[in-house]
Amino acid sequence: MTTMTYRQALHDTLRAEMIRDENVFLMGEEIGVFEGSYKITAGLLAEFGERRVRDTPIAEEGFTGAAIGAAMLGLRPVVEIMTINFSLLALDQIVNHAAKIYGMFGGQTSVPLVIRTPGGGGQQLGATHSQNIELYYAFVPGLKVVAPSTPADAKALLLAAIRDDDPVLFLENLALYNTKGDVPDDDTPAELGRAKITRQGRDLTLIGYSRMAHVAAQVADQLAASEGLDIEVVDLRSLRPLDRPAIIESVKKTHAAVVVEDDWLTYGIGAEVAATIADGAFDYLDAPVRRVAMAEVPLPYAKPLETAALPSVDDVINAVHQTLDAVGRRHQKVGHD
Amino acid sequence: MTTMTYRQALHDTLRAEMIRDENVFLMGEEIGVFEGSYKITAGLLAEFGERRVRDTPIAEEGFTGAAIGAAMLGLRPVVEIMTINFSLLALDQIVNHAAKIYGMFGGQTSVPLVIRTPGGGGQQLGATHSQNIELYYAFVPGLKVVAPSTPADAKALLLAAIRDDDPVLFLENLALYNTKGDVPDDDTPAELGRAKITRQGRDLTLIGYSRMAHVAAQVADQLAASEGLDIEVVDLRSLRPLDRPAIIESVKKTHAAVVVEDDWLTYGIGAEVAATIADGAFDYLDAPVRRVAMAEVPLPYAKPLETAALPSVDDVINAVHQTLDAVGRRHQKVGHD
Amino acid sequence: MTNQMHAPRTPAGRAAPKKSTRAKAAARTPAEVARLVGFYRQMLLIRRFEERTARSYTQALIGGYCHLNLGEEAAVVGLLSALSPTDYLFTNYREHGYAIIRGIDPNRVMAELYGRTDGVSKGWGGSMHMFDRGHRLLGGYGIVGGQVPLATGAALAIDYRGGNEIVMCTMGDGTANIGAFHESLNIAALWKLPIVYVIINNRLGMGTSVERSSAEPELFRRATSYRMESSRVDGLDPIAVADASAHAVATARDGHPYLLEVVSERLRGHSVVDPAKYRTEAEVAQLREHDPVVTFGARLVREGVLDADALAAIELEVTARVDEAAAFAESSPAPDVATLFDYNYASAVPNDSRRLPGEPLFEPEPLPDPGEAT
Amino acid sequence: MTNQMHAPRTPAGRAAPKKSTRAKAAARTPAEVARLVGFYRQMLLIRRFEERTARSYTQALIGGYCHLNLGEEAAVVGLLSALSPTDYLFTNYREHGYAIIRGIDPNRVMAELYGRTDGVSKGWGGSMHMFDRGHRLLGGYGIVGGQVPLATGAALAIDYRGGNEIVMCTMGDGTANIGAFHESLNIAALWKLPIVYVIINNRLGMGTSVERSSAEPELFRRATSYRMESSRVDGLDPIAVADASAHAVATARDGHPYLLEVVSERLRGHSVVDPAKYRTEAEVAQLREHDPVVTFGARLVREGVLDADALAAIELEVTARVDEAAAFAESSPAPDVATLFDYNYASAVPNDSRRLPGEPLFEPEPLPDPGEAT
Ligand SMILES: Cc1ncc(C[n+]2csc(CCOP(=O)(O)OP(=O)(O)O)c2C)c(N)n1
Ligand SMILES: Cc1ncc(C[n+]2csc(CCOP(=O)(O)OP(=O)(O)O)c2C)c(N)n1
Ligand SMILES: [Mg+2]
Ligand SMILES: [Mg+2]
Repeated sequence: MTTMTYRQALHDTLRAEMIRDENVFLMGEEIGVFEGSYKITAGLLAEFGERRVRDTPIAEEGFTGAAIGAAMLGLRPVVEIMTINFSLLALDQIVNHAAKIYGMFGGQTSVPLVIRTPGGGGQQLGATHSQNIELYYAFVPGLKVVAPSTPADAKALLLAAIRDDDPVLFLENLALYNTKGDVPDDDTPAELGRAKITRQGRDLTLIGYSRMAHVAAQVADQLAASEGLDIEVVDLRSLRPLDRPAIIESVKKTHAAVVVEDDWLTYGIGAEVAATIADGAFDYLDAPVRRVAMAEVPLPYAKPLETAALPSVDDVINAVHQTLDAVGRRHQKVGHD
Repeated sequence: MTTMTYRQALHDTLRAEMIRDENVFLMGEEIGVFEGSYKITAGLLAEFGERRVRDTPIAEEGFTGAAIGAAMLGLRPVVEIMTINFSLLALDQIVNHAAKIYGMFGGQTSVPLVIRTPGGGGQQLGATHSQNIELYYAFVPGLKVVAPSTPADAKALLLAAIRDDDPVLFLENLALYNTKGDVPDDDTPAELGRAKITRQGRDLTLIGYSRMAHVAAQVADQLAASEGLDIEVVDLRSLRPLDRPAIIESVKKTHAAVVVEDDWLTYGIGAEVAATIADGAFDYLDAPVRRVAMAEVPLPYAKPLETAALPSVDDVINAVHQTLDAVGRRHQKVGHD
Repeated sequence: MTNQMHAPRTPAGRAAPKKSTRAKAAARTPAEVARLVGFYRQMLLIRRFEERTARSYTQALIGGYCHLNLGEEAAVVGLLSALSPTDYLFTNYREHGYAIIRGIDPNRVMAELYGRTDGVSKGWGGSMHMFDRGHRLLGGYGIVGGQVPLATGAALAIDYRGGNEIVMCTMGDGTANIGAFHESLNIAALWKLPIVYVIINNRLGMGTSVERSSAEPELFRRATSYRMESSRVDGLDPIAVADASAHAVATARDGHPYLLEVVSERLRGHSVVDPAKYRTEAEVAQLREHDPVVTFGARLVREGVLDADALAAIELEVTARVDEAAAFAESSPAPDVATLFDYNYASAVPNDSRRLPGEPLFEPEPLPDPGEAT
Repeated sequence: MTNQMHAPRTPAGRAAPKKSTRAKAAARTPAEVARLVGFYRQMLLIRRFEERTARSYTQALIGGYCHLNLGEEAAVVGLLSALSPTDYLFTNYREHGYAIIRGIDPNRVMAELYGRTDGVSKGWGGSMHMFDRGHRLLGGYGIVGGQVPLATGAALAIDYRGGNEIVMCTMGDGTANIGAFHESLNIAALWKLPIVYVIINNRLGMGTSVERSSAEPELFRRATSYRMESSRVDGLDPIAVADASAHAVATARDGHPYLLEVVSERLRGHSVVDPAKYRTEAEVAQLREHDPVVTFGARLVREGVLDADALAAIELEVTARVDEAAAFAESSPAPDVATLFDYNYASAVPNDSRRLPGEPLFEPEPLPDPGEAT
């Protein structure tokens, strides 16, 4: 175990995988000379040279597509798209090509590609630079989508993504890069497609991923301390496939759930999570599943507006209280428990 | 009232709006000399000339962006993107620009733009040409998204979309172009943002949009005839904004719902509809909301595989039966009714 | 570096038909003769295959969109003659001819059109998505321009590994206007990738002429934006195309990307169902006159390479081959519905959705006991 | 049609500093003198404004990303000198200088940086998204290349209406490699739109040199792909830029799109927080030596247009202006949270979501009576 930042975990894992496998190489804007917009790739150009750390022109579609083509020939490119907002420019290559090539050609060629990209918000970057559009990838069969929330998961999921034979969208988060945590020293990959119960509890299930998994954990800790509430926290980790069994099992135990996401509410990731719970745990749920999500506006620059539009710890706490109230109201009315 | 095809209704409405307002003009690939891939614009080049019916190069991002820019100066471009699959290439312009410009600049300029594009599937067009990705637009604040299912709605919603000051994604459907219906002769626009109850009923609510609104209606008719079931049908018509009150009101009456969509299930449009119902009608719902949706694969070319992957009338009937069974099981158990 | 025309320009923006110097030579070695006859046989095979495809489409044995290589036979045959078996080919949705000439069994190509398990893509791809790993045909692609970044990446992989193969990437004239074209050519030139980009300029993208879609209709000139070598060749002459292709391939093998524009014809509509009403009768008549299969056959007869009997024999042989392909396709089984989820992922993953549209997400369970449930 | 260099090439790919012929003339009319002094004052205003911006950013009065025009003052001033008030300007995220020189009150520009209601974009846009309908500045845009199709469409609208305005669309050198650039220039040339595309070639996109990102680093040459006129000019000389801009604008007003490459400098890092470690000390020293504000000021003194007192007076005036802007910005109110949903849509629509993150989708209702409910 070593304590390190999320950034360091990503950096070290990329480096280790490049040493382990000659087929692994990096592509993206400003990852070499500039050392990465968020410095994940710092030092790697100096160590591995231009062949394996490729600064690309500003051409998201072109270089992402080139990475897909290289993967078709068996290389294992790890692409950095500077932020997920810019990935819209590469979407045709990702959705119409990376995700389709294995199936559309009858399984003749796989696309062992990783696309790393940070989402985020709350940095006053304005409407076009603050979107959380992981939904666009999570929706697409043929892709795998993971979203680590801790340095340990950043490592374990990145190992798994690089070694996987399918295209993996690896969602990072601007606000997590400097967060710290313990990281195992061995290089055991995580299993893609699995959520993790990061805190056991019986009163309510809080579900999040990426930064919102932190917020969920924070809320759970706070409410345990202040009110003795026993909240279970599910970190989704994988958005595609979605680990429905883990979610349902938790809610069958707690009978109530709140989903925390920092994308827009309507049609957001939380919609599927809520729909899944309402279906699979129908007879166990004692109150509607609450979703705490971003206000549905193009995120404004001005700090007070931005703050108001993004979900906060207090918003989640309110939602938990209101959900538990709703449970209580129903118990009173129906009279059981 | 005149009986005409969905195609004819679109054609006639475009023509009428071009006559009415000099600022309305058409842009897109093959809409002029070729008369439109699906012949919606047939004859319009001859009538209005190249200034108002513009064949574009194959450059979805470039010409869609140009239409946005023209709309910023007050024109009312109606863009045709040949199928929704190709709109991925224009997504940055639509999501990062058309949808953001009004808010990001503090309301200084609106973008009165319509993007017409057909979705579909079931035509053996293969994985990249058979996607239903209206979700990508429905998710985005700043856009309005409509999806008419009948010739009358095609007319009324297109009138509303062209006259609206915001960017509207107008979703057509390959399989609907030849369907017929009565169309009012006057040019009263629909109100954007409203669903429509196309059939009243008390036993269960069936919810669909675009082609699936037809399938829903067909199922309701069939089950009324064969089993005397009294099914209510909601045609969403607007995907953004989503008409939550209409949906909830219906389910509060029927206590059960099935959503029919031909996009992929996980994270699809139906996820939000189901989550909305499970929240807003929590205490009224007697069984989980069933979603009938496309199988989660890149749609294969071979006919038997394609047919198996797409939702059919029989699939919906099964889902209705199973949902009513589930309602019955719960009534038995709880003992009320 | 040069950007040159291999053929004189005409106002219409395409090269005038031109006899290759080699073909004009009177005395030919047996190898030369065999090459010419081989070209003709291949061109005729594409012609008859595509005619058969059109018929089967009309009979509803083939579905989806269906685009034919009719008129482009000389281009296809000439281009592929310069490739080694280890080279890679990326192309678009108008690729049946490429698949056959690349060496894939026509039976399997036709079976793909019919959507059968013996198809090159096992019935998953259809007309627009032929793929064969063994023959290094890395796909027909239906999204205009979609193949261009992919092909560039394949060339990157070759370069990365220090291989001697090259990539050929074909596209239509209309494709030169899409962003991916620009981004890819810049990357290839910047990184000196072993790739030949080929524009098959049949002067139409669906119904739009190259002059109405490209501000510089001499498309090979676009290479100057990337300091890339380029040229234009008459695509109705298989020998001229073969020579130009050989030069382009050699340049690429030397580590310099190349842009080759092949000025060609599209004999029919954009796809089988397009009646091409936007063409005048005079244009159609001219197309027939320039028909590359007919003119090349006539030239070989004129130049004494083939006689009428030999022509007829080739016709018979090719027709039989195509009939066999159609028969094979018809008898090949359609994919079983049980295989629908076979190609979700190359490596298995837990919680993958394998639900048919009629199936519930969760199987009904016994209802919980209310006392225990809450 | 010509594609020409207005300045000699150097191996580094940028024009060598060159004195404009006009500036060299000894006797100047008062109007000429006023123009030169005006250029200097404007350049200095950008300089001091951006320095102040950097300071306020460091003091956390400004958030987000923040890109400065330091080093590009001559380019900005020269370019905009050729525009009429009715012309339109589209630019990118590095646009504070453009906003000010376009005539927008610096107070409002600074207020936007501070995210206040008096900001040009009412605090919604920030550093990257300045917009002012009245001054026809139709946006700074944060997505690289995003403004290029939009500007093309604005030119289309002018053409559609038969107006006499033109559009100027500026972008960086790195932007010339993105698909939207290619698609837009082709469309503009094809449709003969009144637009001037300007590439501010500061030789870097973040930390990547133009030679490492563009296979043809002389970016103005890319216009040949679209039969578009183009040229390159020394962007450290405001007079040379003004002349080149005037020519480009006149060409556009005549219905011919134009591509103008302005070879410039970026004095600091990509954004305020970038220490630009990838630059050598020698490079930095050279940058300082070429500093356009300093060299232009020195030249005006040398040529007798200004003396030390006049320079100092301008300095005082400009500094006061910038101080005022900062004071104004600081005192302008931040937007009220109640306005969060004010700009969801230009025309109201039923069922629009106006929910804060902590609010439920549905307000709790009385529970239904079980008997009635089912
Ligand atoms: C991105 C995209 N836009 C539009 C289409 C529809 N489309 C299919 S083929 C075609 C014309 C292509 O013309 P060209 O590149 O000249 O190739 P050709 O068909 O002539 O061989 C178009 C517009 C598409 N498949 N993909
Ligand atoms: C599509 C997209 N990709 C990447 C970025 C991140 N980015 C912002 S500025 C920039 C460099 C742009 O360089 P250039 O065009 O030369 O303009 P300059 O900053 O030098 O003025 C990059 C890569 C972005 N904003 N948008
Ligand atoms: Mg063509
Ligand atoms: Mg630059």
